[in-house]
Amino acid sequence: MPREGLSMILGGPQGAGVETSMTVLARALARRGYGVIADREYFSNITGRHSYIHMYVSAKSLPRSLRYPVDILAAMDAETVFTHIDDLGERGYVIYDTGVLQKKLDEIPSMEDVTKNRVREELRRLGVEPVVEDVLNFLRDSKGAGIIGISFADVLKTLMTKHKVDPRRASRYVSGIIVSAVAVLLGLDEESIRWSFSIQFAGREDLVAQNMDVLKFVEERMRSFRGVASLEKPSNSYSKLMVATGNDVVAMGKIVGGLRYQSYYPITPAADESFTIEKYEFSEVDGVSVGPIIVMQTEDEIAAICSAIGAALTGARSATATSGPGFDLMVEGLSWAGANEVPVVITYYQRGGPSTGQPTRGSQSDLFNALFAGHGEFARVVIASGDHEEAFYDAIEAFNIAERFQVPVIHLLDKFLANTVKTVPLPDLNKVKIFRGDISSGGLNYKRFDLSKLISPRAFLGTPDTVMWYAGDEHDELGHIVEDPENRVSMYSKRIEKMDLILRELPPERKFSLHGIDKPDFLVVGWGSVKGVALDALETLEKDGLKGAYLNLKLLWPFPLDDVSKILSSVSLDRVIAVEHSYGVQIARLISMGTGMRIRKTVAKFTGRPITLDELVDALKRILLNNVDRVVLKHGA
Amino acid sequence: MPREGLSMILGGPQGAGVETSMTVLARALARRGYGVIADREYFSNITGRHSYIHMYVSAKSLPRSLRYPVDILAAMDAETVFTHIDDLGERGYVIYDTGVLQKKLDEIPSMEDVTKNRVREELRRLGVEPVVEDVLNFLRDSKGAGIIGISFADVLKTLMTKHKVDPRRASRYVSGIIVSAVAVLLGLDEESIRWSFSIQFAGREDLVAQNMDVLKFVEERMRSFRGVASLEKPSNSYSKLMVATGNDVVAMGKIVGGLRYQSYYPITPAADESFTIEKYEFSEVDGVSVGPIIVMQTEDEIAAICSAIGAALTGARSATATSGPGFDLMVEGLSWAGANEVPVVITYYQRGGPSTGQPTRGSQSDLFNALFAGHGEFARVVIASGDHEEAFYDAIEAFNIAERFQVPVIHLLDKFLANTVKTVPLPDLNKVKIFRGDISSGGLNYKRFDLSKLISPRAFLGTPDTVMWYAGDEHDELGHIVEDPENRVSMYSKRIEKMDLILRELPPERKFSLHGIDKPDFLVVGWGSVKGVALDALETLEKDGLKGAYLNLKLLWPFPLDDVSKILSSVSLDRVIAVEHSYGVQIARLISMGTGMRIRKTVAKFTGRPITLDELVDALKRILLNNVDRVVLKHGA
Amino acid sequence: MVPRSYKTDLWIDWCPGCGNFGILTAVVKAFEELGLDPSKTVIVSGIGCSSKIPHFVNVNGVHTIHGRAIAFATGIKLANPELTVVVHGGDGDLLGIGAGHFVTLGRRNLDIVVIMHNNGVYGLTKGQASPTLPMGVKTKALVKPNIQQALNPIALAISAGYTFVARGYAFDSEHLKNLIKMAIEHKGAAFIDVLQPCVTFNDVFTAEYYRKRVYKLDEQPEWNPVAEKPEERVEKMIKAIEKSFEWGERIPIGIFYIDKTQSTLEERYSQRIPLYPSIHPAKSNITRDVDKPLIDNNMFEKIFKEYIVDVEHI
Amino acid sequence: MVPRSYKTDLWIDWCPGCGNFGILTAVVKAFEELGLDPSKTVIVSGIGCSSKIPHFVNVNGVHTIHGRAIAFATGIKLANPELTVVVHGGDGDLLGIGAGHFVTLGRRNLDIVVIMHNNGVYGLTKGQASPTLPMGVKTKALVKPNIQQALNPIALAISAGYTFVARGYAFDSEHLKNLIKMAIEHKGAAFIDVLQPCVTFNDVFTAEYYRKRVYKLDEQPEWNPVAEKPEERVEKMIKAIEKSFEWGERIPIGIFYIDKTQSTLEERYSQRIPLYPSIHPAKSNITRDVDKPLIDNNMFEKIFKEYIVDVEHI
Ligand SMILES: Cc1ncc(C[n+]2csc(CCOP(=O)(O)OP(=O)(O)O)c2C)c(N)n1
Ligand SMILES: Cc1ncc(C[n+]2csc(CCOP(=O)(O)OP(=O)(O)O)c2C)c(N)n1
Ligand code: SF4
Ligand code: SF4
Ligand SMILES: [Mg+2]
Ligand SMILES: [Mg+2]
Repeated sequence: MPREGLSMILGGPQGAGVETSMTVLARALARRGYGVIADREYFSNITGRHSYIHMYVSAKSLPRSLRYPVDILAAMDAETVFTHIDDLGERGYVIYDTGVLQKKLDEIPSMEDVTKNRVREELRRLGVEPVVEDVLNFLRDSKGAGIIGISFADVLKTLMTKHKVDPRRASRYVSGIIVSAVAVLLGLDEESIRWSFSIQFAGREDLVAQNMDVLKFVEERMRSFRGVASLEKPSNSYSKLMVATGNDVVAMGKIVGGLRYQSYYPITPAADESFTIEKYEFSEVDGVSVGPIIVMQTEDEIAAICSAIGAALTGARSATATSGPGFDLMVEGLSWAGANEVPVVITYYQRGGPSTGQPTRGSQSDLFNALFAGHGEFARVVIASGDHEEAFYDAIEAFNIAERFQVPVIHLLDKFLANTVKTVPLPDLNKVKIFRGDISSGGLNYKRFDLSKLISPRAFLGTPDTVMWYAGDEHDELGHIVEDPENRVSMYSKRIEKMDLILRELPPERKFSLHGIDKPDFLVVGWGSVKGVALDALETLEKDGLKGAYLNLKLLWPFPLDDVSKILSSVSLDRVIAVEHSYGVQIARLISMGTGMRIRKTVAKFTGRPITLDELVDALKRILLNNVDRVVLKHGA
Repeated sequence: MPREGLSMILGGPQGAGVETSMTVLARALARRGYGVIADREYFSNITGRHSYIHMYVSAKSLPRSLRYPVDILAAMDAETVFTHIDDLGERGYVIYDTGVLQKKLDEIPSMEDVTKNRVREELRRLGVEPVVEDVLNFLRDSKGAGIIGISFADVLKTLMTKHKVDPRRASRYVSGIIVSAVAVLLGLDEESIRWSFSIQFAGREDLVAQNMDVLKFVEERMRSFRGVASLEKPSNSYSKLMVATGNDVVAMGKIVGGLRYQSYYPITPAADESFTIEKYEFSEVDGVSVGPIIVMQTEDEIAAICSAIGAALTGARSATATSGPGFDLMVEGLSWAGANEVPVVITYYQRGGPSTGQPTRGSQSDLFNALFAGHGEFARVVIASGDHEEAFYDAIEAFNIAERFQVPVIHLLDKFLANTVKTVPLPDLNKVKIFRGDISSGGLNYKRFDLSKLISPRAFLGTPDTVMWYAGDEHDELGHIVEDPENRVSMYSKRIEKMDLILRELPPERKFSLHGIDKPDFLVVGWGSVKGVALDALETLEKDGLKGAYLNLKLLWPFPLDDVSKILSSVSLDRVIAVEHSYGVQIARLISMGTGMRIRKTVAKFTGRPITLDELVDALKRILLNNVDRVVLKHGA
Repeated sequence: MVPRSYKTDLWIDWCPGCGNFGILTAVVKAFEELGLDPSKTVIVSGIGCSSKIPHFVNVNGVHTIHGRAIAFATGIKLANPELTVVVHGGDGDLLGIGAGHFVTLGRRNLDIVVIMHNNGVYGLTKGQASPTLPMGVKTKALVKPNIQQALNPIALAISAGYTFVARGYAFDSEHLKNLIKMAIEHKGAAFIDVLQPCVTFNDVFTAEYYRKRVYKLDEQPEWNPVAEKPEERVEKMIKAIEKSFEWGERIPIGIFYIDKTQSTLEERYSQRIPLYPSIHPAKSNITRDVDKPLIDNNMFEKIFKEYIVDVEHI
Repeated sequence: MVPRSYKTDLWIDWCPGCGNFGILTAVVKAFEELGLDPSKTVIVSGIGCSSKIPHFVNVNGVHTIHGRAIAFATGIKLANPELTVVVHGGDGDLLGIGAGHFVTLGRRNLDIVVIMHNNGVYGLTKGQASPTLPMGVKTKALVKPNIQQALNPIALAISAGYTFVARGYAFDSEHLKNLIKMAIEHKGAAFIDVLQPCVTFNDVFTAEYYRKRVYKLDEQPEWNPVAEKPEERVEKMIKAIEKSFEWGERIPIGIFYIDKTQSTLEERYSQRIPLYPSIHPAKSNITRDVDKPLIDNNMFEKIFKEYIVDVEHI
């Protein structure tokens, strides 16, 4: 029977093409109206370590969370089989390369010792020999899995021969094998795959043809499995969908928002955003020029923030993008921006810390760094996005807030969002506005820091007949250094009082969104990448009669304490559960700081892997039904 | 009648010697058993801007707070007179240079326009001409002030002639005039002054003799005022006292604590600490070698923290000292230290922010920066000192905590402490212990991050027959990079769980001190430099029947929430008042975050000048008696 | 352009006799003679005594953080290439904490001028050794003689890729003014090392010291520091670096090196984006109909077509 | 000293064919031949593909943060001068984000060795241009050709004050090994620029490219890069810098410059503190009677006497 949705893992060594497999499949599925979400898990490594795609496809909706166990495990290599033994569900399918059937666990050097030892232990416990074949047999026997062996070598040899491809290039077609095998299982039509390949290999008809042959060869080898894991007809009604990572979506938002200067120093998982922007540094469409956007790779993150601030002073919408280690280096500049009321945007993608930590894994552990790093007191705004769609609009709104209130804005995201490919509806730009704030035309008597208003009208460096001064030192209305205590109090207060103004002026939908049941029995609180999985968990729990709501916090600073207090008061405090990808679940502490309400129930995950639906449902149940206080999640290889 | 205590301001242009006047006077007073506290106020400027010493001398105790109005205003120049018109108390004394009698306010270029305009306004309101003479007359008439003019030129000429000093060096003796005039008013004996000069100008007998002549010449010119402001016989029983700044005291503490590597990049108000340490980089006493301490001026603060961490890895007790802008740059390194469990100490002197802010003024606005800056979650300890004495012992304890628990420790101080000269009792080193924590002798199978203990025994780089690895990436027990999720959970948790251990193991006196009445009617809460003035305010208020206590928080992170909750619960929450040199009074937020108790009564000061006794007493009264919620203090030029 | 004085009327709080006064005079005179439009001119500085200079000049002033003036200036110049951007900083600012940015500007050849107030000390923090103070020298405020060696700013700048490298002396304002004018007129990254006596903390490298020693390269008939053709570059560079090691009884000031053969960063951007720099970030539209984004739904689909899938149900 | 293999048995996760393998071989061989005591040897690295190297060598390894290895190494070496300290970093690590520390080490002449893995790209972040990639070059992962110029690491190191400056080639391990040995034996700051093919991202400066072009300076009979006497310094430096601009059909490897005339930072400290370095921070007592501070009340008063006032009531 066709399924409503389907989970899979595509795994292989880094550099072997799992990412290509993902993109081709996701695009082909979208083409047919399916919703897709795909998380990329990879090491801080360029070639050889185990990487995998965890993907969910839905016929019913645009999916927003991942789930275990999976229906399909497509393995390019032996390591994938060993690593994911626990991840396959009942009656799932394993695609593997018959060439590795006899491979032993100990023959896999790229696998970390701790992992290897754990797997070895587990296999010993299960009474399974640490050999691929035995593991596959075990999966077949214990889970009723369909085990589908394909001789990769054989497929590739056939291909090489037919197309006279240099055998040294054979490995490039492995991704095609994975795409093909999955397509066959799902019963995906050939046309969608061909179309997707043709976008992937734009201008390389030969590659498209070769990969379509791979599909043919694979199909021949697994004919009996055609459509065994087919999906329902999609019920989505979108006529267009975007297939994009969070990095891409934010890049698009920034460009629509009027970005004109983007600085960056390469860092995972932020750098791809700047690459995307660079591709669109200048466009001519319908006779309209969009740009130029100067994308500047700086010598470090200090220069990234400082040059972005400099650019902002000229009136250009300016931003930088980074992750934790880079943000640390930006903090002194941020404090200058605060002191000088500069509208600059920092897109901050969290990854696993502390220090280099797990640079290619996800985390939400930098909340307090974003809120509080930087010496001295000054106004800043920190916003977070719950998913790709929010991120697009928030990327624009970040500039609006920055310019309206003349404050630095931190747009706090994470690696999960950055690297996750999703099907996203097209944005509606009619809903979008650009607010540039109070702009002055300057003149001879221009005072950049006019004390008569909370927001002093801003002229730009370069405004005709206008000069102005900026100083990190406390300054007078002209921007000259002044240490007088009364001026100090006025200027200092002016800058900080903007926080109240921001809280007053931003509409509720910019501060939070509340989802689920109207009068809930319990309330889940979170921010950022918790949203998708929390919403799906609520739906699942509702089926079990557990009626909850989800509070998605978007404006993290200034903290909307009144709204949050009100919402939290509607539920007994021990039915409030904070969820975060961190150890400390800082959002609970932030709420306590603002409202005095101490949330004691928490769900934490800090393996670097995203929270999946199954484990969150389970955790919430334990908390709600078994009165557990804290659950630490660990699912995912 | 002799006084119990006496306040004064000594003012003049930066570079003209007010600081020398202060030191000479303070030392002479200490010599006679008086207690002294002297705050230094100065601009971020080397020569010419207005600087002044605000000093309190006590015959009864070692004073711990400053107070307005003052009994003596000793002015080297006209600017001092104009700037401090409000500061003189009833029947106080003004010492001034008759050479500036006709000086007009508008003839003082070094005075900031905003200040000048304000003073002009005030004089207009008072109906006083903006001329020194008129201001002095006004002070005499309105406050009954004793106005004492000395022709500085005359004194100096007499001196030049007698000693054949080059007239271009005349300005060097102005500080002597101020010392002398104050000494005469106080009726201080000549011997103590001579002794103090002889220490100030060690090895320069000529200078001592010349300055003693200045004393003579000044005395001749103000004979009628001899002893008019005399102090009671001191009732202190100390036979030895230290006269030192906070910077010096911390330097001594660090040296006693076993400091062996100190890095720094020059920054106010931290750099003087490193200068003092450098003076004592190596000592030989009683055949014992103390040192060597390598004091390294690095190229920036990033190198300062990184090199200190490097030194710590070799087993040397290592530290760095900085203030806000420098700390911002250290944060990425701090996160590495957290990830690698490195015992390193950062002495963090807060100054006025944001950005360059008011670099020579005081503040407590960096609390959250110290607590939360740095990406990722890791254990750190933040301690604060309420006064010079605490700072000495805390400087030692910082190393003990760092090494016992293998964590970076931030010793959070401020400019007030750094630059304030105080009479301090000698420390008792019999009370001091050195805890180096669990040290391993390494060996072939050494594992730096042994997971079998919360605190893995530490071997040093260089330990014979031992090798080890450190990595900012998540690592295994050996220190090699590992991304395995289960190892991640163990290592990550191990590092953070130390916070609980620290809370359990540190004794209460390291966490806080509670002062004042046993069952108080109200509780003042603060940390750092609030202590002295808060304690004095409580004493004053007690005389008015207001019985309070002061909670001096010392361990700021991990936050001792249980202790604080308990203490706060003993008083109704609206009788709890948080006091801080900041706008936001973050300590209240920190308490709310930890305990859920929201303190709504606050006293804030953010002019960059220290809270004085008079204004704090007044503010507390308004809060306690008039039910005011927040008082912003502004006293001080 | 409304005429303004190039000096503000603020009180200048440098120590009497400080070399910075000479530099200020030269800057103001250079701006005046070039007739720079104050509203199109920006002085960007770091932190230090020297970095207070923007407040004293009546053009736009951006007084930033310690060591980062070049980074701020980079954003300002790229976002609005119409502006004349001059960076001022101390030797600590530019070669201590800021050395990384200093080196990087060389390899960008962005069209800005960097003027270094070289006083051998950290003035504003009270006289610690700066990276240009020679080893073993004990200036007034040092506890011990300087333990680190001096950098050679000229050699460093040339090695890093600056295309205009000169040295001036603070108290020869006329000569310095001319250097500044040439540096501003030069297209590309320009660096002027200005010997600047600090009367308060540097009692070794005093005005007296320099007065006796400085001599002008431009008065040496054989001195030609300009590389007009690519093949002259290495030779001129090497000569200039060699000359920069002359430091003792005689200290050369003037132009060490000019390279006219290199493209500027702005020029390279304009090769990528033809409208740049005439249309630039600070002067380009981002909205339509007052408050709507320039990009509408239709344009969005065209621009980002590679992300967009036309769904075809089958 | 217990004998150990100089290689760990970790799997090396560089791309097959990466130049880093050649460097690793040279390092291990050099350590072996010098018979370094692993427990007295420390490799300090930044972040990047190259910076993973400490994990593969069986001596102490400190894998730090991006760009700061030199700063960490400085603290390690000063606190325990008995250790042999070798820094490894990428070209981005050492000349991009770390350029300030790189320059500063030169003016300190601290006795450590810096080995730069020069692959023209930011390997670990997937192939962006590094500061050594020439302008206009478009390696695989770049969206547009490189818009910034290349630094000349050799010229920069010499200008900054390094006293040993050489270039090696990753796939000539034998030659590189010898350079590393000499650098370790040299007293003072040593720098080796290693040309390192990145098979994954740099499709321009490949092994093929270098193989055809590199030639050895040590095989040139007229080449003598050693300054034995102070008066030879400038001449040798200039020659070395000139040589460093040779980059095209022929690329010199080998020693560019050795300066034997400069004191090291450690030596200068020992002039101030005679017991140093034999007694040093990592090897000096801080306690007495197990847990009492070395300084007791009596010593305290003697050491800090200038702060202490004997109160004399009159
Ligand atoms: C990050 C940071 N570190 C340190 C300081 C303190 N600081 C202020 S000025 C200065 C150095 C001044 O020396 P220099 O750059 O040579 O300028 P000069 O005062 O000599 O003109 C320093 C270190 C700071 N403001 N910011
Ligand atoms: C502060 C900071 N910024 C950015 C990064 C991301 N990052 C990791 S490796 C790297 C550069 C690698 O290039 P290179 O130093 O040349 O070393 P390679 O990988 O080429 O050996 C960068 C920018 C980081 N880890 N820390
Ligand atoms: S300290 Fe030196 S550099 Fe600073 S203003 Fe005074 S003389 Fe000039
Ligand atoms: S990306 Fe390049 S430098 Fe990094 S391991 Fe691969 S080949 Fe080597
Ligand atoms: Mg200087
Ligand atoms: Mg590289």
